[in-house]
Amino acid sequence: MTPKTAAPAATRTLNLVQAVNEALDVAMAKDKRVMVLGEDVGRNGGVFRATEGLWKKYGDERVVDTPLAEIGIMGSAIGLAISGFRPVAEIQFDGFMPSVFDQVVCHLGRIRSRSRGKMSVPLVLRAPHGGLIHAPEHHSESPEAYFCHTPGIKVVIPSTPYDAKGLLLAAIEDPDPVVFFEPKLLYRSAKGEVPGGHYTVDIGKARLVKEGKDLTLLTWGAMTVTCEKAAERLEREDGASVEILDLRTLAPLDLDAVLASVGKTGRCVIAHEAPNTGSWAAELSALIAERGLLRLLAPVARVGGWDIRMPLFRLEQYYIPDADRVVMAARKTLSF
Amino acid sequence: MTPKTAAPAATRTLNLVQAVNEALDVAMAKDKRVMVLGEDVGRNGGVFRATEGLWKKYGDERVVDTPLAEIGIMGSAIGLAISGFRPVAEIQFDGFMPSVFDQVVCHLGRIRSRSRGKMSVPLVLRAPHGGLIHAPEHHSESPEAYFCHTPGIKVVIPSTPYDAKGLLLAAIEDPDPVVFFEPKLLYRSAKGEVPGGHYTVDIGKARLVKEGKDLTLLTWGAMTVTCEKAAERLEREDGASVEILDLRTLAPLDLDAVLASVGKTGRCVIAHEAPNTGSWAAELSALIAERGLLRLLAPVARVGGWDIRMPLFRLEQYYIPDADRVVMAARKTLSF
Amino acid sequence: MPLKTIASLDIKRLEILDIDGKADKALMPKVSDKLLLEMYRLMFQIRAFDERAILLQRSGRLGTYPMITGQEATQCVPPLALKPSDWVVPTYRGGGVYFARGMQMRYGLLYWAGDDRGTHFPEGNNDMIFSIPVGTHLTQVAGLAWGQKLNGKGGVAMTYCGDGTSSKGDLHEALTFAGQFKLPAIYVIENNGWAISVPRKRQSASQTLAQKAWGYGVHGVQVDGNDALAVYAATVEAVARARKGEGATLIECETYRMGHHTTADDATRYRDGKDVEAWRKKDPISRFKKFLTAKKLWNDGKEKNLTAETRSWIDGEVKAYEEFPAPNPLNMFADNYDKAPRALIEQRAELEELLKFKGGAKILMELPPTEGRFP
Amino acid sequence: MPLKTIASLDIKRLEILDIDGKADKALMPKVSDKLLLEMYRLMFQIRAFDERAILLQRSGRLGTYPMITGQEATQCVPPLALKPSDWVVPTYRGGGVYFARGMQMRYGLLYWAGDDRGTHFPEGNNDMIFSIPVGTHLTQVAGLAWGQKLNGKGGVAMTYCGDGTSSKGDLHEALTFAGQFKLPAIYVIENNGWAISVPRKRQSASQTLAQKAWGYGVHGVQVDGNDALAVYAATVEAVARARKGEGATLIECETYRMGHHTTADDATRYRDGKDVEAWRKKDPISRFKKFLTAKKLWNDGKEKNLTAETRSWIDGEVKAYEEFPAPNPLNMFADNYDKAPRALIEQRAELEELLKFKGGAKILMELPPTEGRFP
Ligand SMILES: Cc1ncc(C[n+]2csc(CCOP(=O)(O)OP(=O)(O)O)c2C)c(N)n1
Ligand SMILES: Cc1ncc(C[n+]2csc(CCOP(=O)(O)OP(=O)(O)O)c2C)c(N)n1
Ligand SMILES: [Mg+2]
Ligand SMILES: [Mg+2]
Repeated sequence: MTPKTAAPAATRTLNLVQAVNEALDVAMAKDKRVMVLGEDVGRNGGVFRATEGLWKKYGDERVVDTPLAEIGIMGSAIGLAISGFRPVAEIQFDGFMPSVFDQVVCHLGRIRSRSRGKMSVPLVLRAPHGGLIHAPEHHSESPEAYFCHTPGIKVVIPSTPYDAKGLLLAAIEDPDPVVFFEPKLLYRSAKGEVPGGHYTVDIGKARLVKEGKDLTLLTWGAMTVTCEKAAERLEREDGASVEILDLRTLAPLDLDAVLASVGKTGRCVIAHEAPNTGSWAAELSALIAERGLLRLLAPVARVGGWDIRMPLFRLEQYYIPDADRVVMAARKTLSF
Repeated sequence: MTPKTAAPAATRTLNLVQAVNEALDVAMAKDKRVMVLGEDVGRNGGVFRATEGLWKKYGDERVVDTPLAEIGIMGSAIGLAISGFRPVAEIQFDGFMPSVFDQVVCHLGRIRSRSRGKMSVPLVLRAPHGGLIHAPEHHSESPEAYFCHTPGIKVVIPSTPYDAKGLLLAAIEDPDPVVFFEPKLLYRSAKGEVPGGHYTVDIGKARLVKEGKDLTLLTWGAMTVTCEKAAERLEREDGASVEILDLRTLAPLDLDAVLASVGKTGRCVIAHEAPNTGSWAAELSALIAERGLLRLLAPVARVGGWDIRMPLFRLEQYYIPDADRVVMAARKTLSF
Repeated sequence: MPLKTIASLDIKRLEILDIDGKADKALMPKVSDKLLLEMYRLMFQIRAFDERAILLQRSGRLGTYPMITGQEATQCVPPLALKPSDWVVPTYRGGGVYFARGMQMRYGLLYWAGDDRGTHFPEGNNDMIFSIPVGTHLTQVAGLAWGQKLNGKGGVAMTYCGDGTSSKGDLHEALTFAGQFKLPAIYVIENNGWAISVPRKRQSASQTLAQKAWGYGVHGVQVDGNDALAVYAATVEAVARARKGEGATLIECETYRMGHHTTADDATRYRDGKDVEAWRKKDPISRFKKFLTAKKLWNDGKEKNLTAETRSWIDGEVKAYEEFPAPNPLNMFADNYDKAPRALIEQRAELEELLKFKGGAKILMELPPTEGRFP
Repeated sequence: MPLKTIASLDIKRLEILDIDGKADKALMPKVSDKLLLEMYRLMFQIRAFDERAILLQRSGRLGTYPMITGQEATQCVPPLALKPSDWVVPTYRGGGVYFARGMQMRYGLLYWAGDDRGTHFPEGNNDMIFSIPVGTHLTQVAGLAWGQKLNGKGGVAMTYCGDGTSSKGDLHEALTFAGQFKLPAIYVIENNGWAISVPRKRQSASQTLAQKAWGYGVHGVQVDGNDALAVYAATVEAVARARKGEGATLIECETYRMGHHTTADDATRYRDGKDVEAWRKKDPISRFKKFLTAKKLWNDGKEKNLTAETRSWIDGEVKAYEEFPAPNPLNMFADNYDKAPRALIEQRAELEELLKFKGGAKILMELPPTEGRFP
């Protein structure tokens, strides 16, 4: 969690979307090759205001409102990255990412090896992530598993303003493509101290949210906050000592941190928002049991979305796991 | 494995692509609503000859050579299915399926619930699957994990001519969308007895390839044949008694069969062709350990493709697991 | 460099009613007084409905809502050229289209309140809920039109997409199929000048959107989308072409989004009030009212009655909407498959367990009855 | 119905050289004798190379191979209007394009033998390997052209796609970007009449493919793709337009696929030999040879020398190709990331273990040295 490059003194309290915005600003000021492109990212500053002010500051050429064409956004960003630019492409909502899967699966992570190292694709694909903001269908999705199964790309998802800024700067400077998810529920609700200026948070390192001895809650994105609520209850009501690990980077996975924590507690609940079957939680559950079978005191439990289309928002709180569901699963795991 | 509807006496030896072709023929003869559409499926009979003869027999209206546009194929098939037809859409190679993910993830499995049961999408999406035929990049992919993580659709992959015909007929008659993978390595190499006329094999039921006591090989597609070779060696050289389960249907999973087999043997190796991380094998490994932890005598082992772009075909046999790799993993598991 | 011309095309624009409500006799389509009055009623009522919906949203009684203000002609008129058995697939900005198809607007409100039960269309109508990922319905509608063609009963399929959406590859593949298979399809591009904050001229360098049709062997035409008569005439012609088996039509309706993109948007961030004012002069409703008044089909008395009628109709719809009981959470498991697989049966039981954990054993009794088929 | 015309579009077709090799003086582009001879050499040699490649495939010494026979003018000529620093992205049917860009053909053979080391272009060239999923490169090339524009050095990006591929939505989104941002891009649609077994007329109902350009504010033109001079003139004009910042061009080159789709295909299953014969009369090479001969630039002696030269060149390339040692299996792990993550380090070790399991401990010594960067 300590910045790679020492952070200037001046730290302020920012929310997550402000931290994202500041990271983009710092990156663009530092490196002329950095561009922002997507739908409504320019004059409008993005539908969540993540790119607010950048168009005024850096102009039409570096902050580009594109036509409404995601394949065009993704493909041209790949071409720009190959040309030596550092495009940060935004897909307006997680639910519209499937339209770029073709570019992502067939090309994004393959171009370096296909070109035998002659080409690289140093771009960032930003998108909001997850539910619970009372949005329409396709605006509350968690498609990370599709990306994590795809070789050659990195998948990052911060849950604090500090990590959002540091990881986005690291992603923009990363020589390989990074899919950067932003938990939209936390855009405004997550506030925290954020240093001004430039600093990075290492991609590939999980964040130990809190230490504990009896149970590991493994999570990412907005679910991290849900797990904090659940842990607080479990400690109060059950006297359990709960450790929380926020993966921050899904791929490449910080397997050492995961195995160390579960090796210590022997019990693990994985909480996430995606349809549970075939999710990234499946890979985690599999790895934990494959690599630490003898240290498991209870089966790993997965708490995720149901294997159905997420209902419209009146019922979304019954689809996405809440603290109650995490607590229920934790109790079963603790009493196994 | 017994046909739901008694099969006529006349059985012949067919290879897998002939079985697929016969299933399409039987379905089209039986039900006027069945249509075949895709690239080169008409006059040319499909690049693998899976639709050979159908265009002559059923004509332009029911066997349609489409423009080269996969979104158009997938989307119009959805519209046709909603209209009451039974489209069987072909995507020419597994590696071109990402271009239809948008339709698959956003719509295919959601329309029934989105319309609150008023609409259904009874279509079959056929595609060849897997590698080892010395084809160019994107012609040897195993994208099943992307589909298995997507709610509302079924995913089927036969490994014998008998199952290919019976499962394809079941898929065409299924009231919900079915993604039907055909192991292209087995198109001609897999031969077997196939009854003439109409019969179905239940979707959602695994096939017990052979019984065994010491180890379960869990697999699907062309890898089933690889597992048979490996099992034969393990029994001869190691005196191990190996059980092989061919899933046949990946989603919905035949969890009872999986847990029964691994519950009995206590040891399991899962063999498949896809990049291993985040694969369907991860879901299986997770489920086995989550539901049968106390019956496991060794960690579940996954043998899959490496987490990289599959190299061009000179090296594909080192990318896709062969019998040696399965044997190596099995020995570690047996001696754990 | 000089070379020989091998193909030529003129893109035509249809305008019938000028902004003073004068109709060009030569272009006037056949339309009964009754239908003219119906056009006016639909446009008038949906605008009033929109205004109420916005108030509901502002007062926290409705979720994010996409208003159609200014686009009433483009939305309410084309459905009048269709039969219930013809397919219609609007966009999320489709309140006027569904209204013209006879939908009870309480369901529209329910949908935008985040309730799946809001997806509810009149029995016997071939209506479909819009696709939120814009453009993804366009190839599906090619399939619906294909189905109509194969059924051989002269049915057609009509759909809408916005000017922004016209940039999606989906339109290209849909029109490729529509042209190649001569499908009875009508694609209406509702060019309202904006894709959220992106103006039409930054969306595509094409002079018109209608001319895109030419690249697919599809008939293309641009109409004044604020002119109900022009929209009607163009639609009637397209529908006739489709029914006769002469293929698909792309109609670009040039209109203007008078409001924000949705209630969640603030258009003042990116557009100049002057443009909005300029377009207000071209308002489809006032223009049409002048036309009806000149024709002696309309007067202040009738306007007063319609206003009153409309208010009570809206009151009724809002009341009906707000009287819907909260949905049973277990509903979400219904109708995902014809037969729910084992995993869903387990998961639904898990949700029941959660509900009990939250509300105690008797909670399941207290919840409203479940709806839909399960397993 | 009568209405006013708001846009008039026409599509021109360029032909300069007739099938008897007579050139239309008025249309003749500026081109040096040296360049004319170079055009001929490239077309002549790539055809001979193709013939040899097919023989190699038939005798099991090469994998599936996509020949370009009949399309030599469309492939070999456009690159001659470009600089090495301009981007070029052909399709898998791009042997002639890469050859004209100066690629050593031994690498082309190596690629089609399934060896990743076949992806190898001349130093300093901005060449890119084609995309096997057709059309998926088109938006990437928009990005490459965008990069050229931002670099402000007058560079351009040229790419190819087939008539079949023109149906993919990718082209729509690529041209939307190319038109909207006035990108220095040249999109060549290589219309060879077939998409495997699907003839051009069943691919799209559009009269020409060139006219699709008008839907994007992109300049469009059709040329006789078997006429090297017309192809050259059209390309030079498009490149000039791009360098001047006047935007993108779509060039439809109408040619014909004389051979099977690939060596894995059997065209006799779906097409009539008569068409092939009709097109043989329009052969780009013999036509161009007549032209050169009339210009006294060519004669039988020169032809004889070129034939001999070509044979020994091909022999050399084939020999060089076949002398490549088998690749080290461990190569596949190189260059997947700038820094390989832990999982790949584990997996590579597992492959080493497998190799030892197969070949014994010393096998790793016996394998050829690994290539590429790892970790
Ligand atoms: C594929 C996709 N990308 C982005 C969005 C987000 N979005 C919703 S509406 C909209 C603008 C649509 O503009 P237009 O097509 O002109 O329709 P209008 O809103 O003007 O009716 C965008 C970008 C979406 N819904 N789907
Ligand atoms: C997206 C995608 N779909 C299908 C294929 C299979 N395929 C390979 S070549 C081809 C036909 C291409 O025709 P065209 O674009 O005209 O190019 P040509 O082969 O004639 O040069 C098809 C369908 C593919 N490679 N990619
Ligand atoms: Mg619009
Ligand atoms: Mg072609």
